[in-house]
Amino acid sequence: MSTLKKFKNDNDKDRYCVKLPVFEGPFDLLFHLINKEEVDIWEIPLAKITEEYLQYLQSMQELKIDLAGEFLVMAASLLYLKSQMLLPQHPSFFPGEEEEALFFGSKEELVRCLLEYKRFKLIAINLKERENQQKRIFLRSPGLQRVIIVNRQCSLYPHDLESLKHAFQQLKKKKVKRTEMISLPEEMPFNHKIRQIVAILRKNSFFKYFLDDFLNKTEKKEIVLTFFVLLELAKRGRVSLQQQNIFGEICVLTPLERAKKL
Amino acid sequence: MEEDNKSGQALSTMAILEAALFLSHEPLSLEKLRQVCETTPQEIRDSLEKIKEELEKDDRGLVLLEMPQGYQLGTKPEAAAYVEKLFAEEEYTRTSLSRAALETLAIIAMKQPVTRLEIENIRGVKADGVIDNLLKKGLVKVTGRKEVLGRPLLFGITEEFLQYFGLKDLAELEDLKKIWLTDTVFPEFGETK
Amino acid sequence: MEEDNKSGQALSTMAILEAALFLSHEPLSLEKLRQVCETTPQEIRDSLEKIKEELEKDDRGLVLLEMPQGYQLGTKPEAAAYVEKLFAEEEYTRTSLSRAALETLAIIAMKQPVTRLEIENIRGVKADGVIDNLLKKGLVKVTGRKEVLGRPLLFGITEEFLQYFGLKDLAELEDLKKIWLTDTVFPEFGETK
Repeated sequence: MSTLKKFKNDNDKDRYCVKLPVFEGPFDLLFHLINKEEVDIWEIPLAKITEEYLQYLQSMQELKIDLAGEFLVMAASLLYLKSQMLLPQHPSFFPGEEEEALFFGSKEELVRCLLEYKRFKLIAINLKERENQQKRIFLRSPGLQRVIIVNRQCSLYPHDLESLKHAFQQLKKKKVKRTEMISLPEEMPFNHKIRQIVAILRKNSFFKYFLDDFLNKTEKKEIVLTFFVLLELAKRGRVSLQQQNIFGEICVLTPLERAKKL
Repeated sequence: MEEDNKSGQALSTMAILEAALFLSHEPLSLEKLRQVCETTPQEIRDSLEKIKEELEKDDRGLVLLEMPQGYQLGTKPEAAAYVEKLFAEEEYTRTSLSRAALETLAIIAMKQPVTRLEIENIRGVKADGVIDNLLKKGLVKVTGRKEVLGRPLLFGITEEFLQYFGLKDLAELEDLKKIWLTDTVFPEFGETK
Repeated sequence: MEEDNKSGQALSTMAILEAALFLSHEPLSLEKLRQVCETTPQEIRDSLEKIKEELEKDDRGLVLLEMPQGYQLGTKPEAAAYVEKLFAEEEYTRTSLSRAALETLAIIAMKQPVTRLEIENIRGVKADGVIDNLLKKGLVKVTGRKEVLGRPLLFGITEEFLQYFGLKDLAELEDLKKIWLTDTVFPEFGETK
């Protein structure tokens, strides 16, 4: 599939690659040629292989494929070996310098290089197989959902559902009572209420109350009255009202020294 | 897709389902699972049932969750205290919803679609902050505008709302609504702090 | 940590391990698993072994991967063709390494630490481009410099190399070296393109 896609939008070079075997360098090509001969690596018919190698290079050039310099170095190396074998009595006309530019200086060296290359190729094949296998194993990707999964599984949510149910119930109550009009008596027993609350504040040694402590009454009038009294006390500086955060609890604080004075 | 890929021995539907549910970070619908497994909805359902049974065993640490959008694997609630250690504090410590948020949610769930003003009228306090927060949390969404003066936004609950409260579907939410109708004595609302 | 959290019936180590491995998207070390499960390394190892066995059953779709950094769950290779459908094509199409890259990696893995020139001498071609690419992919790293003329860089493989090829540890890599010693007929290298 991927080959097809490539074929469509790539240039000539890649199209030729589809037709011709691709070689990963001169050793790769050489190996391919030796393999075709089905001979033991030690018995390479050097003359024949060299000829085939050169033929291949030629066909590549005809197809106007840029050849990496290494392929030419290999050609030179092979030709050098061939010449050496034709003139065995002259091991080297240009000892040293010439050989350094080549891949190998003797047939033994060539075989050694090929064997070493072959081993790495085998390991590369093994790695390829492993890669194929690994690619078919899918792992979980890091996902944002992860945290939610954990949380949802925590024992927290039934609690939340309970809370929601309570919220329903509470709202139901609120809903019914909300629109009710409360009429207060013209004469509010204000002073009586103040004394009552001051008495509570005095009696206890606490200096912090919650508004709910006072408003925890059944009668609506009572609640309104208490609320007004607390506001009055706050105005007079007898208590201070504090709310830490929006919708938070409202605290009724009595400064210690003032509490005594009351 | 690629038929040639399916080499090797065939896996059972149960195995494929496990693999698919394992990989997915979101619920998979029956239809999606059917596409993945290339089998009948009936076999999917049967296999899911078997998986569910298998997961009940003591040696398994997962549960199969049935959610409005489909099926998803999660860890057993009993494992929470252990697996929490895998995550950095701030990642898993979840703040419970505030009382204000719960009340607002309750109103939206019961009366959806509902405007901000309607919520405020019931709760008797401003609701903008709370609603913003719920929108951010994804528990609530804008469903449209009410065709009255000012065209106020209408709010409704999301699928995540159901998921968050462990509700399987809207039918389960309807059950909750019955609380609205029952006339039980109002129990003191537990402090969330 | 928080003792009070661990309410409910106790889960088996196997179950906790499954939950932990399910949640993690990276390998978990034995030490990490020990912390999570609050038990001995031996029991962790035994339980992991049992999980591995269980996963071999036909009705299971997962595998337990042993990686240099620890343990991780993955889907069975046979499930690949099915679960692929869960992802958009571009998401799962992982490009394979080129033959050049594989050959270079083979040399680096076998002969590390090794210089670029040594690699080039074996393959008979320039290696800079390939090595750069492997460095970028994190499969190869610079391990130092060879104390010869020019002080060339030395290259070695990374933990990601082991993970990429599904090798548990360096010992498994050593097993690969045995290919050096066998003298099988050279098999034709399959076309990668």
